[in-house]
Amino acid sequence: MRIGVVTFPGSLDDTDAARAVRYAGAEPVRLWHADRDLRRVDAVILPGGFSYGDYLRCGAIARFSPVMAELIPAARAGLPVLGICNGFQILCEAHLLPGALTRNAGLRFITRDVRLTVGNATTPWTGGYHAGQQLLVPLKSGEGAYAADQATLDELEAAGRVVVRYAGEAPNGAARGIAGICSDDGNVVGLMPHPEHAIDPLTGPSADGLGFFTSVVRAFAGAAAATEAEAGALR
Amino acid sequence: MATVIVDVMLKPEIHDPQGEAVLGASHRLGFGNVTAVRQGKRFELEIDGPADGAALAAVEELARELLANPVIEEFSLHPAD
Amino acid sequence: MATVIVDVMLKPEIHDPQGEAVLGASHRLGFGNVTAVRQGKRFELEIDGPADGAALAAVEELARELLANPVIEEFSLHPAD
Amino acid sequence: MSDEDTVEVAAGTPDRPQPFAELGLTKQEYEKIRHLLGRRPTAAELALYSVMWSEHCSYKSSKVHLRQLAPGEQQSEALLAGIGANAGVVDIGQGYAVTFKIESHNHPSFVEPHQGAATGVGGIVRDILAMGARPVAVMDALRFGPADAHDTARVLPGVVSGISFYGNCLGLPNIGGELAFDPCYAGNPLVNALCVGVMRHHDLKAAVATGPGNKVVLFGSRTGPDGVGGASVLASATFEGAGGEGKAAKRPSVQVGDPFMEKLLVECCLELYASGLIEGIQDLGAAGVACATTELSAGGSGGMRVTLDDVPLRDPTLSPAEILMSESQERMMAVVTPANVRAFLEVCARWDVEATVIGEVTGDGMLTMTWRGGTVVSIPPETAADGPVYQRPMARPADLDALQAGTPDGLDRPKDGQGLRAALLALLGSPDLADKSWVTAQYDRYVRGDTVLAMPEDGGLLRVDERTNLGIALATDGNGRYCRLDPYLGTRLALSEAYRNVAMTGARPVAVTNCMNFGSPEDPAVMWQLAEAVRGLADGCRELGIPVTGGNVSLYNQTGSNAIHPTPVIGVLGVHEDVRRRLGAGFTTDGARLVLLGTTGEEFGGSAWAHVLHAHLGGRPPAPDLPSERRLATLIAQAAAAGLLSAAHDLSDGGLAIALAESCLSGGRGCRVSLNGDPFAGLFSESPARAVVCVSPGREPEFAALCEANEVPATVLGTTGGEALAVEGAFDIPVAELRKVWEGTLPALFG
Ligand SMILES: Nc1ncnc2c1ncn2[C@@H]1O[C@H](COP(=O)(O)OP(=O)(O)O)[C@@H](O)[C@H]1O
Ligand SMILES: [Mg+2]
Repeated sequence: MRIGVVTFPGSLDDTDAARAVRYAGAEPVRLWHADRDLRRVDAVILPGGFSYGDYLRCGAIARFSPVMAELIPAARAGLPVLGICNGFQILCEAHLLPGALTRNAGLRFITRDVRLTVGNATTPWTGGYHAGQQLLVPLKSGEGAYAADQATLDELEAAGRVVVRYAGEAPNGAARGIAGICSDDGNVVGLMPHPEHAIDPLTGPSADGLGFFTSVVRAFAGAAAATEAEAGALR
Repeated sequence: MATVIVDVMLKPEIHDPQGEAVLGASHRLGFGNVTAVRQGKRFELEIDGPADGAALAAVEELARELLANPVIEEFSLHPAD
Repeated sequence: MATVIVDVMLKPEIHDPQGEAVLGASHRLGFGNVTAVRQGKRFELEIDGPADGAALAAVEELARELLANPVIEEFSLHPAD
Repeated sequence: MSDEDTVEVAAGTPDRPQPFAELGLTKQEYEKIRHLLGRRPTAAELALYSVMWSEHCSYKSSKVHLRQLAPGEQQSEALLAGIGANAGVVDIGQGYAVTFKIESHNHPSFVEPHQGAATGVGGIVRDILAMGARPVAVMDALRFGPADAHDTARVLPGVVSGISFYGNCLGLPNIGGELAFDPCYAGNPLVNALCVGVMRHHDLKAAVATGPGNKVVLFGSRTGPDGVGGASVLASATFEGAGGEGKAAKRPSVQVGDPFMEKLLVECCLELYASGLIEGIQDLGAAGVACATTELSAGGSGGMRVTLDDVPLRDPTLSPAEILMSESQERMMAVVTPANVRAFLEVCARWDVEATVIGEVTGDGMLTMTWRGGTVVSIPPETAADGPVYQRPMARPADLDALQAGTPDGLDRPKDGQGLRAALLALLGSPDLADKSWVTAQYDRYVRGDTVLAMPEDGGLLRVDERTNLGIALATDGNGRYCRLDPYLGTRLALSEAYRNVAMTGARPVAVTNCMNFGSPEDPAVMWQLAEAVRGLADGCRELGIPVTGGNVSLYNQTGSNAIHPTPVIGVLGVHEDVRRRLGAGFTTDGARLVLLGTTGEEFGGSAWAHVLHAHLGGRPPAPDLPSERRLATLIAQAAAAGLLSAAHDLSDGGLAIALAESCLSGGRGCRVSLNGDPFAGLFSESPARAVVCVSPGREPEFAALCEANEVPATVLGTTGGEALAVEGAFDIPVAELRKVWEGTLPALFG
């Protein structure tokens, strides 16, 4: 499986996302913000960082890059996309996910290992977890408080689109403790904590985050097998 | 050459921790009669040519597209005086 | 009850990378006739009582003490209309 | 016609008065410039010499002392580049080289804490980048006035947010540092930033301009009026009011950092290096274009010709002198062959980095600059690069005898278990020893995915190679109180503590960097302190067998006649052969045997106990013991490699009491220990060369044998486990109570 990792000017965790892809047994493919080209990848990760310095608003400028012009329709058509931290912010700015990420309640940047509860284990990025599972993953952001109007929040909850939630009090003031959400049909997932920094206890607090990457690999293998079976039936 | 100001504020229903922090600090500094604070952004844009209707319409589009996030923010604009 | 606006901008001689980033993005989005952007802060303060001379003087002191960093920023204030 | 002060004009107007004093030059220095040039300098030349000969750039007061730091032969084996380069470079094996350096940004951080600290990080990162390395981590050593002082509440949060903003946005993990408070730093906070970079041996770059005909390229941010306050006197003096005044009014002394541009610059440079497009490179730090052009040409084969009109400006009103002095951030200068210029510019364009050819290398030995057709600089570059050297008067501080005589021996000591318990909690909750998460939680420690250890561990540890698990460890330490009592011993103590902290991870210490923070060199007492500190560092490194690879001197850290404590901050780099074998400080298992390594004496001079409980500073600091440090480090490295230990934590401020408390807190479990002899000395003495370790179950005999083989005294203290830190016959403190005291302090002070 080929998973694209986009590098915007100011992307920082792109190497780490690529490493996580490798650990999960897939091939990372580097995508460049200025190219209108997804290089025929099977999924895309928008990594963490400070794209365009996060000047103006996090993700606001990256949203207009040429690569996003390709990604937005592809995501709408079902391509699995994972936005981590800055990537989540970009997905919200691009309206692939509802709501926005706002300044942390304490107004300071926070690096902390946080416990998350999996709320939706049916997306391509979380299929390997089970609902209710607890994960220990680093959070590191200054504008990580998820915000949306009440109607949107209600709708997200009703549709089971809260993918991960902070266990206990949200460290950044996120509405309803939301750490990550998904699109209507689940293929686009965004979250503030960094699963790619929890793939090996040597360099992270746990290996709990690896499941995001192995999940998508499994989902892809499953889909490929299904296509294969279909093709076989046709033959 | 003209200057256009774009003010961007969080929508009233969106929580504004910065404004709250300023309010708290104001009270600690003894400015008790400040009762609420909202903090937003102010952009000063210099444009080629006069700030006529067409120019303001263009800035408005820029504000809607880029300067403000309609999900959480609202904006207003006016030529600088 | 009245509202006072405090605008805080970087002093003109201070480098404003944020404004430059916004300028660059504006050009990429096709807004070529924007020639310069400065980004600052806007505060909306609600105060008890009218925005009279005394109240404005108090807000001015607050702006100098808290809202603006006199080393790199300057501010102006006016009652909201 | 230009009214610029050209070389011609200068030759014709020898008597025009020049504002050398306002630019910080003495009459003698000004005369020397006139003598070197055989005429009066132009305004631009005067600006150039004034910044190049400033204390900051020329090291004119410290140079005579720093010579002692030149490494001896057995220290320099692993050195690929040493003092004098932008940063020293050390061979760490497997074809990798590491470069690291610590630098101060003290004064700017007092004026504007956020931007001052941010640009401090930016500056040191460019130093590392200029060596050809990829910057991989930063650290910050911070010192402020009293924790509860009003101004500390302004300076500290601003400094921390500045470091956080710049380092995080740049994508460099922060893996450690220091935080200390003392009244002597009120008005003179110390903000020292360290950066470390990694490269392959052949990537090493030099800051030289060679090859006549090669092009000089300036790239990165545009040049603005940042930090050219001083140059404005030139404008007014030269033009005598002819439009000069209004212009001179608006020159900021504050530089604003743009970490996003720096990130682009880093990636752009690394791509330029990898493509082989660079002959020589220099970062622009203090003294900007003046310094980069002078040093590149002085280090190279010939001269350089620069067209100042071609420097891209953010403010078109800048004069040549101001362009030369501007401290605008995020700029680099490269020497490129004509054939490569096009490819060079293409790489820059790909990264959205503006790049401009501003001159070329010549063979005439002169640094020449033109502006609007006239020649405004024409000097032999080495005359500016090699500044004056002063042998300033030194004198032992007049109050030192009295200070040393006022020993802590007479201070009231705790008399019983309750008293010891109270003393431990008072120390643990004191701002210097309390939990630093308020600060460190604002720093990204995870980015780049190679951070194996970071705060609150003794040393930061990074993986360098994912395949072989080779790694590097780093720590910085300094102790102003010890150095105030005895700068020679205090510096050796700072060195030994940083060395020990690195060793605790299981790494082998290999090299040293330093930042010398002192008061005014014009005060003979301060000069004596500086000389003693440098002597201590030189002797210490020789005894440890490791070289000093570089550093930085920051003088004039004083308000009126009150100088800061002499505060050398020492950074030590270690090599870890297998980061999977790293040791942390936390007690992570129950029932493990706890062993104290080293020898405990009665050493309370300058101690945390005397400071926190009695506000006392007097006597002599502990006696450093570098041979014992060496043996301890060897022991830990061997034991870690053999898997004999599950934790190691060095003893420093607050002695065994604080070390045990920290290990309990970090591992989330208690321990039970018994002490022979006087429990007060056992708990609070600060004798160096000591550590506590947790021995892996079943490996006790092996470890005991290893201690013996290395001649490291080992005393069994007790075992880990339980809910409390328990000292037999003295006290029990629940870990939860320790935590409340330890974690509460900084949030209560800073929100
Ligand atoms: N300003 C800072 N920035 C980053 N890390 C810091 C800072 N201050 C302290 N730390 C980290 O906090 C931990 C405790 O610091 P300290 O008690 O000074 O360590 P030690 O006594 O081992 O030198 C260390 O990991 C240190 O690196
Ligand atoms: Mg230590």
